[in-house]
Amino acid sequence: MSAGSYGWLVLAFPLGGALLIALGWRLLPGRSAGWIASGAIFGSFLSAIGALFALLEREPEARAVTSTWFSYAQTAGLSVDMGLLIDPLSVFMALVVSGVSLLIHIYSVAYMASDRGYARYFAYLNLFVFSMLLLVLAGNLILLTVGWAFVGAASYLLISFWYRRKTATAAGMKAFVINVIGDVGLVIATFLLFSETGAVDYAGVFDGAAKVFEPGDTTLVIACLLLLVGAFAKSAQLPLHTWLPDAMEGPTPVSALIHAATMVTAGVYLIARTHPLFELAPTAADVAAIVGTLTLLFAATVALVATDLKRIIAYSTISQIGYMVLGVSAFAYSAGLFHLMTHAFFKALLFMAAGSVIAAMAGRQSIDAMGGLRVAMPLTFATFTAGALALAGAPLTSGFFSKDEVIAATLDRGGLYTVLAIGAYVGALLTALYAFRIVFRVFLGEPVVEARSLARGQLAPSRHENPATGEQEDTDVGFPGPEHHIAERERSMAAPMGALALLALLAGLLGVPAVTHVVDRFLEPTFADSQYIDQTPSDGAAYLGLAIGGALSLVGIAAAYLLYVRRPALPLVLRARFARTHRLLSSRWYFDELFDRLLVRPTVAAGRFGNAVVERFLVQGALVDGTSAVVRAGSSAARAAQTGQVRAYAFLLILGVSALVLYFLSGSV
Amino acid sequence: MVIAAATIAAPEIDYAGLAPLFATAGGSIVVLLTGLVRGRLVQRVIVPLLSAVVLLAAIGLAVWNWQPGDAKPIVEGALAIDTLAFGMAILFYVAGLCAILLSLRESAVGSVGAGEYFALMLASISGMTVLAGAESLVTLFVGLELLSIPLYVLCAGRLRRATSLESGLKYLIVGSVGSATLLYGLALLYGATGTTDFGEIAAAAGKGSIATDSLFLAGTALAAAGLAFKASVAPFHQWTPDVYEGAPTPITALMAVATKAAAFAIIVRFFDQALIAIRGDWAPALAALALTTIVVGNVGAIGQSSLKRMLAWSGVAQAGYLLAGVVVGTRLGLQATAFYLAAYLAMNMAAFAVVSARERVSEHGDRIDSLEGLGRASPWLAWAMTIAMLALAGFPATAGFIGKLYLIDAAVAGGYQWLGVAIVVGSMVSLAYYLRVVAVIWMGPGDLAPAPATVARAHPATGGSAQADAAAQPETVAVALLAAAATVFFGIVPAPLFDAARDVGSSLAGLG
Amino acid sequence: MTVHLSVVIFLPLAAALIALILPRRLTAPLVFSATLGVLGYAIALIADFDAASGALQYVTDAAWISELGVRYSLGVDGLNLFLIALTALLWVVATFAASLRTWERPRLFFFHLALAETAVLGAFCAQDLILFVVFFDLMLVPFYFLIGCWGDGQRVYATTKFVIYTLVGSLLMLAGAVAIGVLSEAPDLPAAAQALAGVSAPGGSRLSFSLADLQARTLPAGTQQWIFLLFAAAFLVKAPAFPFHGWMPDAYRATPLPVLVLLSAVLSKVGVYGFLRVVLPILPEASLHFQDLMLVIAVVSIIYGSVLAFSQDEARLVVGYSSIAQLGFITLGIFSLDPKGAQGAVMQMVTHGLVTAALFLIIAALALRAGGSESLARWGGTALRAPVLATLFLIVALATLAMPGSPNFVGELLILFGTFEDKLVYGIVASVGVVLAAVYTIRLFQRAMHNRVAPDVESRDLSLGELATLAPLVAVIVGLGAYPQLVLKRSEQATTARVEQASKLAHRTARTAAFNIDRRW
Amino acid sequence: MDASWFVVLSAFIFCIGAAGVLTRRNPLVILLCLELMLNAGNLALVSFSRMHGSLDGQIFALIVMVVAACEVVIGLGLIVAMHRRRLRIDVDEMAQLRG
Repeated sequence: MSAGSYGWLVLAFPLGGALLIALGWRLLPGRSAGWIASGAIFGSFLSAIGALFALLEREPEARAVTSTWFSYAQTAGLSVDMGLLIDPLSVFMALVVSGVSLLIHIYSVAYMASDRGYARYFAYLNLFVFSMLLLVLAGNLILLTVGWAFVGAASYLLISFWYRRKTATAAGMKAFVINVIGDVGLVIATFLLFSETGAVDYAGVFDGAAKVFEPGDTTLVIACLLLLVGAFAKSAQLPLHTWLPDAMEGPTPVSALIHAATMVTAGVYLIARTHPLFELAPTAADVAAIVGTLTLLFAATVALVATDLKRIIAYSTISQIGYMVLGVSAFAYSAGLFHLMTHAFFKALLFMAAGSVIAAMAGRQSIDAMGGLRVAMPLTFATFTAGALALAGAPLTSGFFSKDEVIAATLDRGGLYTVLAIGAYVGALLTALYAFRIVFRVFLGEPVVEARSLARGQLAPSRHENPATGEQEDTDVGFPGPEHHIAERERSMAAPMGALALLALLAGLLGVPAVTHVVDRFLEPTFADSQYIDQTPSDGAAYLGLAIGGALSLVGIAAAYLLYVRRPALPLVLRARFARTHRLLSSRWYFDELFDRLLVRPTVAAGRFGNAVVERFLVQGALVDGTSAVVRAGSSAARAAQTGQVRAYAFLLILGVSALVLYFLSGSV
Repeated sequence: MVIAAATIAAPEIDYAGLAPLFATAGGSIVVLLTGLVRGRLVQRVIVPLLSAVVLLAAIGLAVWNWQPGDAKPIVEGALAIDTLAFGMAILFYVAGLCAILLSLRESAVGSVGAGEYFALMLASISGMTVLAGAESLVTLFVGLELLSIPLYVLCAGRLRRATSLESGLKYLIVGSVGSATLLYGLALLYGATGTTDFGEIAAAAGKGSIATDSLFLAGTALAAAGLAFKASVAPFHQWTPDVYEGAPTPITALMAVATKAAAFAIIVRFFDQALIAIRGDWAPALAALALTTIVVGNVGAIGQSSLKRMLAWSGVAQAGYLLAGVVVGTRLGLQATAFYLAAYLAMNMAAFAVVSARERVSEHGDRIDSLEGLGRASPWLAWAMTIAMLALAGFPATAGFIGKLYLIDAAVAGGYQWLGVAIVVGSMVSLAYYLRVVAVIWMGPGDLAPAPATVARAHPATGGSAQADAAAQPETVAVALLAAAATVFFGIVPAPLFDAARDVGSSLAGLG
Repeated sequence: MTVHLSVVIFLPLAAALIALILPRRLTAPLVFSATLGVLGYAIALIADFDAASGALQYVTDAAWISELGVRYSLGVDGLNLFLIALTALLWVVATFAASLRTWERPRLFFFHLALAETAVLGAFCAQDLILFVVFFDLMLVPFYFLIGCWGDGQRVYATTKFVIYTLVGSLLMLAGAVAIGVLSEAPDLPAAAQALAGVSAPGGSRLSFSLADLQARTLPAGTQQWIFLLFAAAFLVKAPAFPFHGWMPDAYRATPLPVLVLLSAVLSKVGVYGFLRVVLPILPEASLHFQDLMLVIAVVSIIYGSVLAFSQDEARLVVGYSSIAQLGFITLGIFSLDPKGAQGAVMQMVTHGLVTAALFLIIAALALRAGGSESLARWGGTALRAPVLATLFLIVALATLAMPGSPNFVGELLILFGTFEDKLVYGIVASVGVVLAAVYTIRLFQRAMHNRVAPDVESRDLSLGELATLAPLVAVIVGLGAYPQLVLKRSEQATTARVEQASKLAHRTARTAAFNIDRRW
Repeated sequence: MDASWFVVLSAFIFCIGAAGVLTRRNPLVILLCLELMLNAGNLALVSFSRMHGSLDGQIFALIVMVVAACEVVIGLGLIVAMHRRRLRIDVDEMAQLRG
């Protein structure tokens, strides 16, 4: 079977699964919906592997297969095909997406088991996977935009999955709107590219761009910046990141799948996919790199002080994506994508473990309320620590190799990028710090009530309140808490966590500098046209980078140990010492407030103004009432003249006569 | 002397051409005499029947005389027997028939006396016939007065009602002022040209010298005013609402339709035949009058509570539209005017028939409230009125729409685009009062002011069960339905009317 | 010369007339089957349509008012094909939805409903300017009664306002139409000669209003401009566009929902359709001259409509104002004077019709569940017990906000592409409208479906009847989303032909060989 | 002899009549004034016919006299009818119909 048909299969399975569950949701007993969904994903994972081998059979330079099904929209010079592009990059993404999704599906089968919206959940989840795969396999910018929007919609649905919660629906709204902003950027960019190159399919655009633009062309830069708007909105880069922490309102596996492992990395994929353009517009690439660095620093600082377990991880996700963006915009594509993959592993793992913890805490998410869970949930503890090590980039873990490869490559570019690389190192230090802040505060220390009762074997009593606002939960719809299950008791949760833990620790071995180049070599055909393809840092430089990175992470971990285990009082002292800084960080640099003031309130005010003033006074008042008033005035005048007095009539008559006579006589003289 | 006397040849008379006129004039005398016979049968049946027969005969004769092209006038060139005359005559006769049908249950008939009532009606109609055919100043004046004087009486026909008398006397006084003005104008024209014959006047006007003769122009102005008065063109319109409201409804209907048609017939003949040479002088003046009329009529009609009054005002507005057809002074304009007059007959007759049907059973008289809930009570009348109103407003699929289209077309083609737009704008304003009527019929009280739904709910018409009245006066309902049907029919299949209009257009050779 | 087109156009009216004399219980079924017949015909039309030719097909052409050169000429091309289909489909849906309720004076109600379909079909098919005007005005009559007799609230006020507003426009259009017919000169012989010819030929072929002839003739630019304004007034009021939408809120409040479906989904299209059918081909210079004015109106409508849409509390008005925004997009596409834009406009006309209709049906269903209230404040939490409704609503909502993958997206994409071509700034501003659309649509969806259950909401899933009305629409929406080419392929030829002249002019002035960013900004 | 004097005279009479119509409130007087206006027309006609030496004008004048008579008769009739109904014989009183 050809790579193309494998590609279609990859899409067909999750879509089929989604439809099957959506239509048959009444009939599906127990956990069957979950297993159907997982099966569908497994199918598409296998098809992805099939596509992989189908590609490997071919010559390296022939490893870009386009497969067109039908003509989607073809009119007035615009021609969009319903077509896929199967090349190493897309297959790589498809593998990561479907693989991680598979594990998370399996995890969810148990985790969501007691949720009211079980079938709905898996229908959405499959729909999401379909959209994500469509995004990565799409053969042209329009179809990419379609997938782009579909993942946005799916993410919206899953964020506001527990839609009886105000917080959840609000978060969904926020995420959706910001995503739409991204879509618009994408569309305009697509137009600019189309109007110049006359094509929307990748090959056509890239070839055309190479012909039309000389490097640094204004239009191209603008187009690339608009692409970045899309990328940043999806990948929660500054300043479009505010939706991601709120997105944690969704079920934890969703956070793991969509808001950590797959969707949020779409921006990275986009930049990598359109790298020929960015290489022609280095300015845009620099912008991306700078934003990436700023984001990774910003998010890391926030993660340092945040107390909501899931939000900390969310910020770390933002930060890690910053690394990826930095990598791909430093033209170290395979490094960036390698980090994308490893991040998918350990971040998904972290969220799974967090989900287990939150279940154990009966829905409480604040790490202040946690402690000493190590004894009660050993598996969760072990896996979480594995994830944290990878996140912190502790030597020999996956994060260690991937992240430091990115930084090394950045450093290698020199110039501006040296500065960025230093920033990235600082970020690495902070990462290690906050990663282990979680570990130490949640799992070590004095066991809290829940921990102890769990150790005695019973779950904590369920609290029907929204941890975010404390409002009473509407129990009609499921919500996080005792409805959910913990890893220690569910094999189908433990298994994927274990698997991911291994991956998180060992996946780095795929890309040990100078030893293994699996990822690089596989991705090479896609980036063969890049002028930076050979400019990988020398092994020495790479190892130096690794050393620095490893050292920093160890320092960070040590610091965390000092702060949160040895001297628990110290953080409070620091907080008191740097109160203003702490407030700045804990209120997330006031980004939400900023947008509220800048965008939301003005629009609402405009709406009120329109209703109260424009509608009433201009549209109704002036146009409608005004006209009718004029007419009415005329009629009352005409009728006032109609006095009923014969003599008045005769008078007017004679007046009219004399007027006529005068007119005619004036004609004569 | 004797020899001389012997040589005097008796004037040969074209009896055929005069036949319709003879029919109506003679008919009126016969009816008058028949009316002297006492007895319910005679009064209630024979007399109306007789007058109806007379009119039918007249129609037949007119059709028999139908002869497109510019026919030579008879009676020493005083009376035209062309299609314009006969076309209009047919309109008068049809209107007369409708009026007779509407009069069957009219109280005025009783108070005036059937014979007198119908005789006067026929007399007035023969006056119209003369007027429509007048090709000399004398016949013009005679026709006009023969038309008016019986109407003065008829308007006052409801002797028991002060308003009726009032309308009669008002009409008489203001009307006489109008005709006096006209007469003086005619006198001046005669003085300027030395002839009373339109043909010769046209010839005289053709000579450049006269175009600046103040005597001639003053005469034209005065005559124009007098004629405009009859056509109720603003600012000579003020008698219209009062007279229409006070007069017995059938008479109002006759005036609204036939008098207006007669007036426009003579206006067309006077301006487009006798004075076509100095069109440059009178066209702008008439255009201004048309504009004024459109504005005044439409705004005046808004918010009227009496239907007859509202129709009177709208009639003023319609006169403005019609005038546009005269202003352009083209054959197209003439055709458009003729067409619209025919359409106008149908639309207005339907409306007036419904009004008279309602005012007899509803305690609201001819007030708009009398139509409330008509949609449920008697759908036939409701539909007739609805069609009439929509047609007057110029909705498509009615003769009114095509008539307006024709007029606008004529105006634009004649270089009076702004007049075309004025017609359109007038129709917009007219929606306000026409739709109000429809709203009252179907949707309860038509107060355009916002009102809560509970108030707006429709309830059956007050005063007498409506089914009863629909059944009790079949002839009225018949008139309404036939007129409405004609309105719709000619709105969808206008070809016959267009042919007739083209024949009428062919009657004035002078037009380009 | 094909008769069947006329037969189909007048089929509903005929059925209704027959129904008037039949017993009451037969009325709805009879009219409904008539609409079904029309729908079947429309589908056959789509199947049989020859996409390759941009020419008129299934032409009917007979003299109607020979004096005025008005002809009864109908025809189908890519431009109106899908609008006819839309009309047919929505009338089936609306008639069915209406037959689920009981009306007082049902015969009259369905008579007007059917008359309306005949009029709308006629307006879409008319190939003679006057005939178009005739049907355009005729449409008002049934809706006047439908709102005034069977509406709620201030129905008389609302319907009078609606009709006067619209007729003011269309009467001006009538004047404009006559002016076009009279003043336009045939390419070869001048007007004077024509007038003479007309006089000499009593057949009265002095003028012609056939759109084809008019397109061939030429009008002096000055004349074109005032005529253009007359037409623009008519169509903008009909759409409605800001600030000519004064009738909209009242009319929307008063109209019974099954009728509102048609009013909002179909009637609004006739106006913008008129731009493509009449204005652009016949008044190209004027269209170019007023391009910026129209674009500004369009953009303002988009922004204004969107902003108001999300500050409304009445669900109807949310959709109402969103329609203002959507029609702004359509106008934008048309007056981008670019084939892409026009294509997008055609696409958007169809899809907006579909989603609006669906939205109103959903609102009807929701109001039923919220104790008759259509106020967002008193809605909420319906989703749980009504998953099917929730799903359909979601699909419709996403389509409404033109999410990529929905047919609306294809429309908006083409519109924006067309606009960007020469008028980038307008395009950018319009894109803001896209974002706002997401805001108000999601708001509507959430307020209805999510959050806590409102006190007097008792949530239950769609009844079979409701499903039967809603499902076909959603199916079509999804289908077009997957294969928009169905529409684009058939409409391309005709649409491009309509804008050809204007866009030639536009591009002669604006187009430069190489792309130049400064020109666009 | 020049006819213009007669014309001027007739014009004066016409204006006097008109003035009377406008100023007087008694319908009888108004009728007289109307007669005046009509007769002004007659005078003009006759003098013109003399001027042109054609008889048309005089014939016209005769007809007008008849017409005038009819009008007056009708007027008187109406006034009588009003008197019967005890209505004030005053044109300013008859203003029921207005607006």
